Amino acid sequence: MASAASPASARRPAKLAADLGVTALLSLAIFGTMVGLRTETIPGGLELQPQWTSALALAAVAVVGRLVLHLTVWSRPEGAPPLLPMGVRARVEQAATGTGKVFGPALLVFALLLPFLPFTDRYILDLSILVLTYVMLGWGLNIVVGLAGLLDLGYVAFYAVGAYSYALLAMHFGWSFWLCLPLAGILAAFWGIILGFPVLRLRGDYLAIVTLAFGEIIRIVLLNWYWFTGGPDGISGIPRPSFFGIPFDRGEGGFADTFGLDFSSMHRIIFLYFLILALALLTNFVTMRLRRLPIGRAWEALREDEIACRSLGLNTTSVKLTAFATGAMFGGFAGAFFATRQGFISPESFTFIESALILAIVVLGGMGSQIGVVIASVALIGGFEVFREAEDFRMLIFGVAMVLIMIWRPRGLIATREPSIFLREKKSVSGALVAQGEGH
Amino acid sequence: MAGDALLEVEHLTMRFGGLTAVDDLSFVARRGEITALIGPNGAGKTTVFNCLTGFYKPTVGRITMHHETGDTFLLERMPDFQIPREAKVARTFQNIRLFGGMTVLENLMVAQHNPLMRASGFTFGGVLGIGGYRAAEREAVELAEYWLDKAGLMARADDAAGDLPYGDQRRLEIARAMCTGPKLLCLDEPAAGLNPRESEELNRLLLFIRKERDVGILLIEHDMSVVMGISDHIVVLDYGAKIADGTPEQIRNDPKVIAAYLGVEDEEVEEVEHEIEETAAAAGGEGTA
Amino acid sequence: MNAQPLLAVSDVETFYGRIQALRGVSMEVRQGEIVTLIGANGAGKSTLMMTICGSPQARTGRIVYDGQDITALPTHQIMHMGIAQSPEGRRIFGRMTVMENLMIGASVADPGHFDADIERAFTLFPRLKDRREQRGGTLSGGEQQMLAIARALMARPRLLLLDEPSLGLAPLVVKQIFGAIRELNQTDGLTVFLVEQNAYHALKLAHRGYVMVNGKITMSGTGTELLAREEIRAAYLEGGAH
Amino acid sequence: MEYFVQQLINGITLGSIYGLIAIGYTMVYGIVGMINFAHGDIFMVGSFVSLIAITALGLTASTGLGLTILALILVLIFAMLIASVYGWTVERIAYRPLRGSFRLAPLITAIGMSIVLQNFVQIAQGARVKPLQPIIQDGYTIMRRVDDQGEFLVQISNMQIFIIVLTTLLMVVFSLIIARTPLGRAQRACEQDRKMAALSGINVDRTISLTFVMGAALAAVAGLMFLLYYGVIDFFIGFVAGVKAFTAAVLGGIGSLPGAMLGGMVIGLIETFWSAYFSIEYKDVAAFAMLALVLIFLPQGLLGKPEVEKV
Repeated sequence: MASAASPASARRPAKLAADLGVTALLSLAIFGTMVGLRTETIPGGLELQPQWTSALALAAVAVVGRLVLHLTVWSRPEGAPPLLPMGVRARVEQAATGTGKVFGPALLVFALLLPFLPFTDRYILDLSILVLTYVMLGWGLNIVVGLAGLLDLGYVAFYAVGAYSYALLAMHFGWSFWLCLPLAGILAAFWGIILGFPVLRLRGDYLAIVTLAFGEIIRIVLLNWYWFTGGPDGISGIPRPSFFGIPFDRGEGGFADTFGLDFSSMHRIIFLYFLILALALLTNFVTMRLRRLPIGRAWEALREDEIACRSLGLNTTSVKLTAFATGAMFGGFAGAFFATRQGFISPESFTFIESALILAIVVLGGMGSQIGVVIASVALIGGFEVFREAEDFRMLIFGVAMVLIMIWRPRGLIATREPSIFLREKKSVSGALVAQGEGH
Repeated sequence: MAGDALLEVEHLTMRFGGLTAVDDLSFVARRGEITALIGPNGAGKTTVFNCLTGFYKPTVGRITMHHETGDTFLLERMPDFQIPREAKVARTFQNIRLFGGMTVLENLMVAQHNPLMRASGFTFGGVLGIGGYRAAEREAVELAEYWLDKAGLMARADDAAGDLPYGDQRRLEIARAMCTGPKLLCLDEPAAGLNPRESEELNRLLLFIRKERDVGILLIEHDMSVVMGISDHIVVLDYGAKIADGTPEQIRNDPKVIAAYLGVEDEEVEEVEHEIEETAAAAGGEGTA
Repeated sequence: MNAQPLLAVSDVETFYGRIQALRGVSMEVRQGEIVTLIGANGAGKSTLMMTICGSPQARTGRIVYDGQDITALPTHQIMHMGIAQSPEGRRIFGRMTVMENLMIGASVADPGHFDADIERAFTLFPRLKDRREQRGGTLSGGEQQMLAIARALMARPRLLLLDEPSLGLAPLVVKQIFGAIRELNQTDGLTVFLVEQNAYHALKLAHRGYVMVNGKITMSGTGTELLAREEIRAAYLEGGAH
Repeated sequence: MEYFVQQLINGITLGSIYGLIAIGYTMVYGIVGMINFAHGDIFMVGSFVSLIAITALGLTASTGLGLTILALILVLIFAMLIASVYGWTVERIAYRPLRGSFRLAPLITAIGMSIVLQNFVQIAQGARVKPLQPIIQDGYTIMRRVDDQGEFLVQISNMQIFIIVLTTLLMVVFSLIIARTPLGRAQRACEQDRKMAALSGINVDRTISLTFVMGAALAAVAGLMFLLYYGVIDFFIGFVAGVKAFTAAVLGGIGSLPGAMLGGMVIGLIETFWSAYFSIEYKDVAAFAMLALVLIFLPQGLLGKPEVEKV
């Protein structure tokens, strides 16, 4: 963690005191205003409710925290072994990637068995479904951001297109989930191409901001196109999925009845769980497959160096478009799943913060790393649930975690890259060498 | 076929705002020959390359590529990615542009993107595992292995390209360009920063390409001593304009070229040479410091 | 000869990422000298210049300037100690006027000297005076080079680092610039460390020279000594001359 | 016609606010090449700090004119100061450690910081909207039309005059700072070539910090204006205003100060006229679509410089 205050000088007491003094002043300015003086609405206007103790306490925490950092992390002389010895760090990294071969299948087996484990209850299954949805979205976005290096801040738009496509098709035409699912994916991919075509010539950051704008446009349209989308009220009563035509309801012809089971509302949850697991695995399978095909290599080459790609005869526009459309398609699948699971959708589920969350999963996991996405989804979504009690604070904690993890590991948790083809021996590529799509 | 005009550059001019980087340049590169484009730093050599390969659109001029089939391509009218694909012109870059995070083999596979794309049924066949993609991929790996062997990189095939030493990266970039199946190979300062051993390896690779393959090579080089050994034909640029064009022998003795390289004016050349001779003679007796 | 050199570089190794650019370089520049470093493109000459200025910092070795270890100092602090550089590629602030470029150069100097320094710069390079309100990006290559040197001089350095001042310039302009360097050295006693690819002029101008090949210093000696060496002539002169 | 003039005045007022926020984006983008996603939230913080200060001073519409002006100046300075502290701290915590790291990392921390600021304010000040009674009232009628549909007045309120005058003033002051002072020169130098700036002895880190501070101060002014003009704020106003202001910065040509102001005006006008003549619901769509169109057809923006691709 770089600090402009050079460690050696900060260890001198005078410098340290000055540094802490500045910290104290700044944190008093920050907390003293915003926390120390709370505005409350009273009849006829506003009044201030002083909360000096909280403000002072927060400022004190900031000063003490900085002191502790000075005495520990920042005061270690240069070249001193890092807190986590290099060996351990390397081993952890190795474990994360090297054991990927074991870890991945083990995780898969666990995922397959999860609904039948003794401790699994409805809450855990619901949470797992949520995590898997984000795994799938993360994998979808990973194609765009991680492989092709195109920064997309509006991914949620395709999620929304998928969800609304399914909801509208199923409600108006009564088509089954299995028919609507591919259609939702195709429509999302179609929108990916429509939106992608004009903007893909833009440089990285501009692309990011335009995709953000498109995401917002789609949300605003959903919000205001009342007769078509139901506006802010959303669409409710979306058909629930059936087990290939057999509904999950009580009574004759239902799932329980057909298979001679006692009716349980868990059946549907378990089905939904396997459904999203299958969809996520499909995403993963296709992505892994594509990586070994010319198109996948072209995506990665594009991330590494667009100019070199053009000099080798790659039509970078179509390479970008395919990445954009493929990612959008999986977003569309996930959206259709979301709609059928919830039974109700509204524009509120498709805000920018959703896009940011998915992007955070991809980047924190380590761009381009499939297993990283899983770890990051479990950590972020699971972590989010852990702080469920602290309702008000969990977004705050989430934001702080995002900042800290990024500073700690700017390249994400798993930064190594697996080659797509090898002659004799498969060697992982160190993350330091892998480009991140630097803007072109 | 050697000796036919492969690339014809006519009246090429490139201006950036008020600056004329290339000024009315005309020359011809022939099949089966190494043509060197030389000149002091900042003479406009790389700009010529960028015009040839479509990264810049020239202000004035025509660039024609002749295939032995009789097909001709006007490069200044083609989008950059079609130039390697259709006109079969491949290039390398002054500041090496490899896909650093991909392995050496992957780099060579990306170079064969277009044929592989067709073989994979534009991905659809490939995903489903139908069509002749497997065979095509095997062939592509074979071609990659061929060039890896020629570039002396066989042992590094599975290492990340960004991990290779400088000289290996240079040769890999050339091997990658060759994997696109070019008829004209444009090399931008391939010898820059190489040590003598690496230079030697590079020269071997270039001479092999010229001898074994029916392609022309166009070479930008700053360092004349490198160029003299391997070129068949040299074009000298200074301030964006051509100041000489001929065989290495002719170029070596052209006073204009000497002047450009020494950074002195034409009339001073003899004086300077004389001076150097004298200092050398004076110092010769003392030995070296 | 002073007991202590103004600048002493010892066993410096510099890396760009994983690529090692300098492999144990040692050299020195004494007060009042013009020292030149010659070598081929990519030999690491500019890297040495930049390493002296702390950008990038040397991974191993020591750089001592005026008795102080500057190896680990941030660039802007080093520049405040009386070192100025006219870097490779000139790096003119293209969207600023000539005057503004010079003002930036004077950032580290005492503002009291500003007028006198501007006067000196314009006397040295009268062309710049005519173009004082013109944007840096619109100048010709030679004018930009003059501006880069003038900008470095505005810092009132004790040690001036010049990276390829002759690059891409017409012979007459090169002569002019080298003349200016000589004049600064002789009249103001300015110490100059000059990186050049065109060995001839540089060696004629310098008191001493170093030759760099692949990140290492391979030869050193006085300008005339080096000019006479067979290897130098072979590498830098004969390619063009014979 | 009268309706048009009225909308023009409204649009310019809104555009001033966007423009002031946009300057912060454009300066930061120019100098470190990152989208400071948290900048919109600094604007929101500035707005809240203004609200706190106004409440603390007990400023109301019945306060005398002289006192109101004096108090507003105090509020303004206070808000600029505190917002600057926020801006500086955000840069220091979330961006500086990642300088030189790969490009996505600071963007993610910026999004993280944006979430942190929003939720911090939400927790500290409550989630409900904060209303403020109007402080500056009245205005002038500059056009008047009576026809069979009744009377139509074109008015410019004192509030609008205040906003437009203050914006103009700040633009002049900041342009002078950028054009004439050593700090401004250092900023422009860092923007063009950070390495060369350091080689000229400029403390690049400090210059970047000061850029964040300047951007934050202007955002705080915009925050105060927004508060006074609309009379309600909540912790979420930073996001939409931020995205639009960034749009404005890109539209005007990123890195260009007058461009940011011009972009702000264009976005403000598009939004106002779109609401007035078409549909208020789709005003944001119009603004964002404008951004996409400009980027596609004029990637360097209205006043930006085209970039030559380096090969």
